[in-house]
Amino acid sequence: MLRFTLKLRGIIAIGMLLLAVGMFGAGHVNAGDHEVKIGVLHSLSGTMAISETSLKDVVLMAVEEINAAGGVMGKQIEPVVVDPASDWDLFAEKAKDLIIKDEVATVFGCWTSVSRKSVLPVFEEHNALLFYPVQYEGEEQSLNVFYTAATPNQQLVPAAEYMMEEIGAKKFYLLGTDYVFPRTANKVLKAFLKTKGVPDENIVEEYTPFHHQDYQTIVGKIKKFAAGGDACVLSTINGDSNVPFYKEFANQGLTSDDCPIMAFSVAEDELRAMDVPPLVGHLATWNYFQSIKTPENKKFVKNFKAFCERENLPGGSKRVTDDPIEAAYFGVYVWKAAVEKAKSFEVDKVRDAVYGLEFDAPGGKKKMHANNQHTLKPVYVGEIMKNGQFKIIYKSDGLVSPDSYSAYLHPDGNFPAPTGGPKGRTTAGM
Amino acid sequence: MQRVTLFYLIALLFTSFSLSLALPSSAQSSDEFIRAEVRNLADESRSIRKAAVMALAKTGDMRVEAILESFKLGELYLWSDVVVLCKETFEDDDYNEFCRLVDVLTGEPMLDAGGKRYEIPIEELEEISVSRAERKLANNAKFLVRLSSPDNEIRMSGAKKCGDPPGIIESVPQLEQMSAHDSVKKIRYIAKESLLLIRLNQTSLEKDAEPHLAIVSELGNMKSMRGLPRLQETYHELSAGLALPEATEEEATNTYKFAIDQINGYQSFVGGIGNIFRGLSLGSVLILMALGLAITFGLMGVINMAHGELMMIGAYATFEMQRVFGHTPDNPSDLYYVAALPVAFLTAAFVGYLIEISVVRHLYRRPLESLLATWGIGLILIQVVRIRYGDNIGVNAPTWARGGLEVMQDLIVPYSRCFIIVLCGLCVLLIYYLMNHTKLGLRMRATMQNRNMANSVGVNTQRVDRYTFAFGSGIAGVAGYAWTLIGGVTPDMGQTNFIIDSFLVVVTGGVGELIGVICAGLGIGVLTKVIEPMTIGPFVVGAIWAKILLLLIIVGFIQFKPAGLFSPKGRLSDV
Amino acid sequence: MDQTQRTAEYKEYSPRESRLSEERYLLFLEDITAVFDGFKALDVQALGIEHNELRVIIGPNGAGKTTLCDVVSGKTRPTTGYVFFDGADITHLTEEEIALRGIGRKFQTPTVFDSLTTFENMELALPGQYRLWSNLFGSTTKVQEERILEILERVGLIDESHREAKYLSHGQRQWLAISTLILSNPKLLLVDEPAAGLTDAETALTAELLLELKDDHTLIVIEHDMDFVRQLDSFVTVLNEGIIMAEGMMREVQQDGEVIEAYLGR
Amino acid sequence: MFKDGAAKQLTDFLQAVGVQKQSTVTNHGISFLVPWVLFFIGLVVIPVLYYAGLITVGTVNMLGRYMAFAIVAVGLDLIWGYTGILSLCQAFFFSLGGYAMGMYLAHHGGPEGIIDANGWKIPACLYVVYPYKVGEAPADALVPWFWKPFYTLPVTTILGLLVPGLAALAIGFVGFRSRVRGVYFAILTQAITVAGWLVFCMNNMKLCGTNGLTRFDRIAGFQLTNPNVKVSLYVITLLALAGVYLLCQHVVKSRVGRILIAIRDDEPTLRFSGYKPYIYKLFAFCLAGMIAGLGGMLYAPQMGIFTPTNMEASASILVVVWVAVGGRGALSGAILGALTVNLLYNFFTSEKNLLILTWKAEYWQFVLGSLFIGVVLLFPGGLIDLWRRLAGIIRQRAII
Repeated sequence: MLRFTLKLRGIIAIGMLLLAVGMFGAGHVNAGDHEVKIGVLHSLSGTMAISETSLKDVVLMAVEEINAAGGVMGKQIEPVVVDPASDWDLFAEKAKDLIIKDEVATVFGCWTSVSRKSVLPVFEEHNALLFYPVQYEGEEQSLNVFYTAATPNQQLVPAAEYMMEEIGAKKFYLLGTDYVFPRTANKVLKAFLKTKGVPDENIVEEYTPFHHQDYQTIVGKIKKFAAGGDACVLSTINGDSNVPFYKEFANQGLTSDDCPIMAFSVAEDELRAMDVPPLVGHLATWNYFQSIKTPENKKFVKNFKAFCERENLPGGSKRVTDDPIEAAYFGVYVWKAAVEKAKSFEVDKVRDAVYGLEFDAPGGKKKMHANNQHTLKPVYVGEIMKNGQFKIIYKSDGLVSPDSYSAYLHPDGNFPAPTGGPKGRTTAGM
Repeated sequence: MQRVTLFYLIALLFTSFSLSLALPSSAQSSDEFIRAEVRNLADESRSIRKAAVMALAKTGDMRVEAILESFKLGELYLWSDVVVLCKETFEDDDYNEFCRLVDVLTGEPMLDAGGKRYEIPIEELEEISVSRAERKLANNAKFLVRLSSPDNEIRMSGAKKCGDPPGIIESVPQLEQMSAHDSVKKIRYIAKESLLLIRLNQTSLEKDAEPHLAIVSELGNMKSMRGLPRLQETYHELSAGLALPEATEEEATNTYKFAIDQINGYQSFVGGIGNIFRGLSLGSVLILMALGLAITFGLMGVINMAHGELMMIGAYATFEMQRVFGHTPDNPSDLYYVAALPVAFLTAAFVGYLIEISVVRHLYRRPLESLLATWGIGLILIQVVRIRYGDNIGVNAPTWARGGLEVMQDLIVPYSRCFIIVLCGLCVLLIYYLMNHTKLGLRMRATMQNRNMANSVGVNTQRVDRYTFAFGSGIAGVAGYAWTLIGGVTPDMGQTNFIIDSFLVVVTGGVGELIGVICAGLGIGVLTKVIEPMTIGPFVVGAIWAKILLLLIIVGFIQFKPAGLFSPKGRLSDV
Repeated sequence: MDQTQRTAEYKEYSPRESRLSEERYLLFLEDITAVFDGFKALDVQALGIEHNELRVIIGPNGAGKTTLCDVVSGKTRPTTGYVFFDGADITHLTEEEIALRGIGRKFQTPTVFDSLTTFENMELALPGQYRLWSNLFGSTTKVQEERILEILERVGLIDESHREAKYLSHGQRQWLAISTLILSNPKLLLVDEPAAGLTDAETALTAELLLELKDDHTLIVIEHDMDFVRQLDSFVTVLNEGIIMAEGMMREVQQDGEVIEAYLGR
Repeated sequence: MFKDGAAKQLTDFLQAVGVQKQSTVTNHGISFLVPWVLFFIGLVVIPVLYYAGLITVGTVNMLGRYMAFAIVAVGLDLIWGYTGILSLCQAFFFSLGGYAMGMYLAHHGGPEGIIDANGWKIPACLYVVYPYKVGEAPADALVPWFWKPFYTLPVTTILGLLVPGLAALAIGFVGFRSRVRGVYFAILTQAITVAGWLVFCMNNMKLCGTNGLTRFDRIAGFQLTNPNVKVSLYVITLLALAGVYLLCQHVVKSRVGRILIAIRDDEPTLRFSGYKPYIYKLFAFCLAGMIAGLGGMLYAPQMGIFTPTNMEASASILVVVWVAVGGRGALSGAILGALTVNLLYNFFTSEKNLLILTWKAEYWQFVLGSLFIGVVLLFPGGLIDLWRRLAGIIRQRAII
């Protein structure tokens, strides 16, 4: 292998060069009249792949379903999949590529707040549309984004309410990974708890770095905190830190009886990566659970499993659905419905059509807000069961209306005006 | 909230009533009695339902706990006037949902005359709706039942929950009995603690100061951690000024203060020991991570950026064994974890061997370039694993690694952590033995110190290199195997969690020195865990600052000892 | 014998006792010991090198010759004792400070900068341009260049002046190392085994060069090769196991029974 | 072994075809041409292509960002390629520069925000994660003192160079004085990078946490979304790159360059010749740090966001990778490497149809991984070395 002659190496080098040049030359083929392109902007590698890959899968499934049913306004959808590799800068770059080079009609993507913040200027500059499928911290309102998942008042506040009234919790340990969602979430939670008369000394706030793996000290603290009873943990721990946290929690002899954990970032998909038995009895709040017993949902779950198996995706038929997966899935249908309502792929027309749109999602009927960018959704509290599913133990009465700016952080009701949109933009890209 | 308390009071009334009714039958706790009471759970009258809950609780029959739990979770249904249990449903192709009925008491499937399971459309079942107050009551009743469990764990949790505020007063007689006669010391302690806590609630400081303060001192003597928040609460009220006679107030303040100090003193003592243990545990994890690297990098001078990926392979090998052995939470087969140790070692060693013969062997004289190539290898390994397994896989700990041992009051040492400490010790011994007492070790050392010389005295250095690299990789695999007990498994775990830490440990310890790795690993571990819980004024250090401070300490340390804790004696890897 | 007498004389002139030594000795070592892991590599009570002297230090392997050089040039810190150079205590100075005071050194294995050409190696040795700023903007003057070429001519490296040093032969590297040393024009030259690996003719040329340097430099030459030492015909210090065993002219020392035993007894 | 063998093969081959010794010199000549050819393409061809409508402004912008990376790579090449000091904190310096510029841009960006008690506008990105306490009115929050110097562009530019320079001075001073070398220095710098990253990630440090600096709007009064501004930024970056290249070229060609190489080859010997190596190391390190800071400053306005991910430990390793792929010890190699690796990264992270097979976006790690391995094993001199050889072969063919 090492005894390459110079000539051979030269040939290899020239070959590589030609290949590279050839590939760069191979441009993007423009969509024909019978096709419409959409962008799929989810990390398929890097640290966020653990969560985002499933969203890409479900978007592709929705596309396949729609195409099989005749497409959107007679056009077949052609998804353009890119991998921003959990690299926030690359997110913006890929968004630009999708909008400018591929001329996609809309984009489905992003998970972390920072990735959304990274692409936001791009979407606003080119007046393109993003469907964002993950619960987030709010405090944002861009006319170029539709948020199909929960705002703080659709997840955090009901959960805290549940803990106080049903579980009888009086002491709250707010534990999170140090980034913007947990920080804002805890701010909202604290404001809420204070209005409910929880004294300061009964609220502890603590953060860990990303990928933190050693929760010995923190669990020790929680144990002390919870010793007198009536305590609970409100956890916004993200991603791979959950596994060591729950393991340590159980190993130090704490159970959901002693101190239940209410998680905001643990869904069925994350539970696949966990050693479930010690988690049984802990809680999570979402707007959707796989265990929702409606025929539509059962069909959705079954289809998703079948899709994963057919496409030879890792996990195959053992895959599960969860809240972001549902939100990503119905996002595609919302877009389709809006296009059909507007009878146009044009962003401004589609946007107007989305407002107030009612639609059937796997988890039941939902509705887009009439004048902000969010979705009206039901709230569920689930208890973790041994099989990695959630048993729904609380359901809100009807749909909860979304606040894009939390009323607890803006008691004066002074919200900034929405950003982006068609107005005052000289370079409308589409 | 107020309404809940009201319900609770009503429930109490009924309890005392049903207590007298239930007592004679509870001795036999006949199935008929339980079945009758279970039927009452579905009664239309709220009061009868509540009475039934408490009656069931008093039976002390262990099967009742599951019934109450099902009742609480709404898994009980009424079907042709029989209360049945339906835990799971299934559906046919048209999404019609069916329920497989289970007998409430036995948990056996219910069979019809033909011996076939009842599979009833869900519409035919009448759900027994449970109000919030009833759920709470059932929950409390559940803990009462637990008090009679033969299982120590369950009995203990019951004893504990009975004492949690506001306390389950019905449990007092049983707790008294337990605190005196239970066979397990820990349970006697907890029962007594719960008892005291309940009594503390019942006796008010204003009216019965003397017995109240006696309880307080007793809690102090017991160093009760659960009592501490309650004591502190009252103490704060005291210092804020309670309407008490002066003499009582002074005595109360003193008693409270003494008890609180007693508990706090003990807690900080235990906390100190706990921190040391946590430090040792973190240190042993770090050592395990770094051991493989100490060989491939420390001895061989290869800047092995794929080290973390070799650990990841060890972890995935463990997962694969779990799959092969069919280990699931419902069907735990602990054997898989035993088998996974050699498999993890061999898999990682084999991958290491392949890396050596394909890439690394060309790079022994170009250590910095090995950084680049092994980084590339790491990327490829990550993606291969991701495509094959995906990101979300869970390794379930074997049953013996769950939970922990309470070595002292309020100090639990998790079994998994102990296992890792032991495993780490064994690995160190193995390496020490291999390096210093075997022919292979001699050859390894000779090759690493002077390749040409070793070659000329007949050592096949190429083969030695391969084995050494494979061995180092295998140790990395073992580290990944151990990691599955305490952490998560993802394809890029190496890059995000391990690689920087392991290099820090090896470099701080001194390249090429086993003892250095051990000292550095333990030092970093203990230091982190001592710094993390510290408070400076109002500022709590916490996990993030602990990490930052530790990095700065290491930076300062490298200043002070530029070649690490134990600087290499030879001319090793001066890259 | 001679040794005790010389030592007594040193004592009298110890720099800490008398300012006279400044005039007489360029370098003076006093009570120097160097201990490595409990092993005493060097134990010199007193050793003085006079101005414009060529001192040869000989001794069997492990006698501490190189350690002596290391101590003088600052590579090794002595465990105890003092080093005086040119009237000042240099014991605790760093290598570069010592070098700046005028002690140049050639190592046992010739150290040259592999990726630089012969000429560039020489350029770096030019004295008096150690400041960053002057190196950033200054360039080699005509005079300096001529001086470099002259020396290269003398040692026969002129044809190799634009070759990278890594392509030079062992002998050529030795020469280059000596050339850089000569060019840097230090007050004291520490020359560690200049003749190692050289042919007889080259050895002779080396001896000639060193003797020539003696006119306006002070030199300490460490050598193994007895023929070479004889060619230098200078005052010799014999080290054995870190201790000065004998001192005197080569012919005298050769007669010393102890020295013969130390060399041949092994 | 391999490298020398290859060199020998090369000489043998060249001699066999009758090329004389001087050929090495001419080969050098070609490698010196590379940057100027690239510079010409960058300065003339790319803008022409853009104004002719053949490439989009997005492409120009992308190239501009990669040029900013190339600037960092040149800096690293100076300290690693020439001086032999592996620094794993270039990304940290890059981010310091980027944060400086980002703060300036954030001051002047975003939607109209809250005005604080002192009349300063709180930047939108800071406001979102501002750690004001619950119950506190948002307007009670103040713009932190360390944000204030970054209000004007000239001060920002100076600080953007100065801060990383001073950071490098501090790190270098402690590191080089105590003679921390080789891999120890690499680990030391990496530890500092990780510590810095953790600090910048903390949401309560008023540095905008993991979300980073966002909502950029205009620079020196010009709208960042304006295509002409984008092209101008690109040209400025290109000129900065050329300037940095010339500066480093001067350093490398001066006697300092020789001293740096001497440090790489044999630091102790240099010390015995009377030089104080740590001064030179410090100089090179600070220069590299400031160059990285410059790269960061140029990167931020073209990217539109600046987050702490830019200073993750792996980001520093990536810079090393660029230099190694391009060719260590050749300034033009560093540029080539940075551009190539980033273009490949960009290209392969999109799904596309290549002739018959479908390229999946997530396969990019295979390409990059193999590239790194391939470069090390087959072309240890990096791409620039490969180019030289290719040029040599082509010329010999011409001669024959």
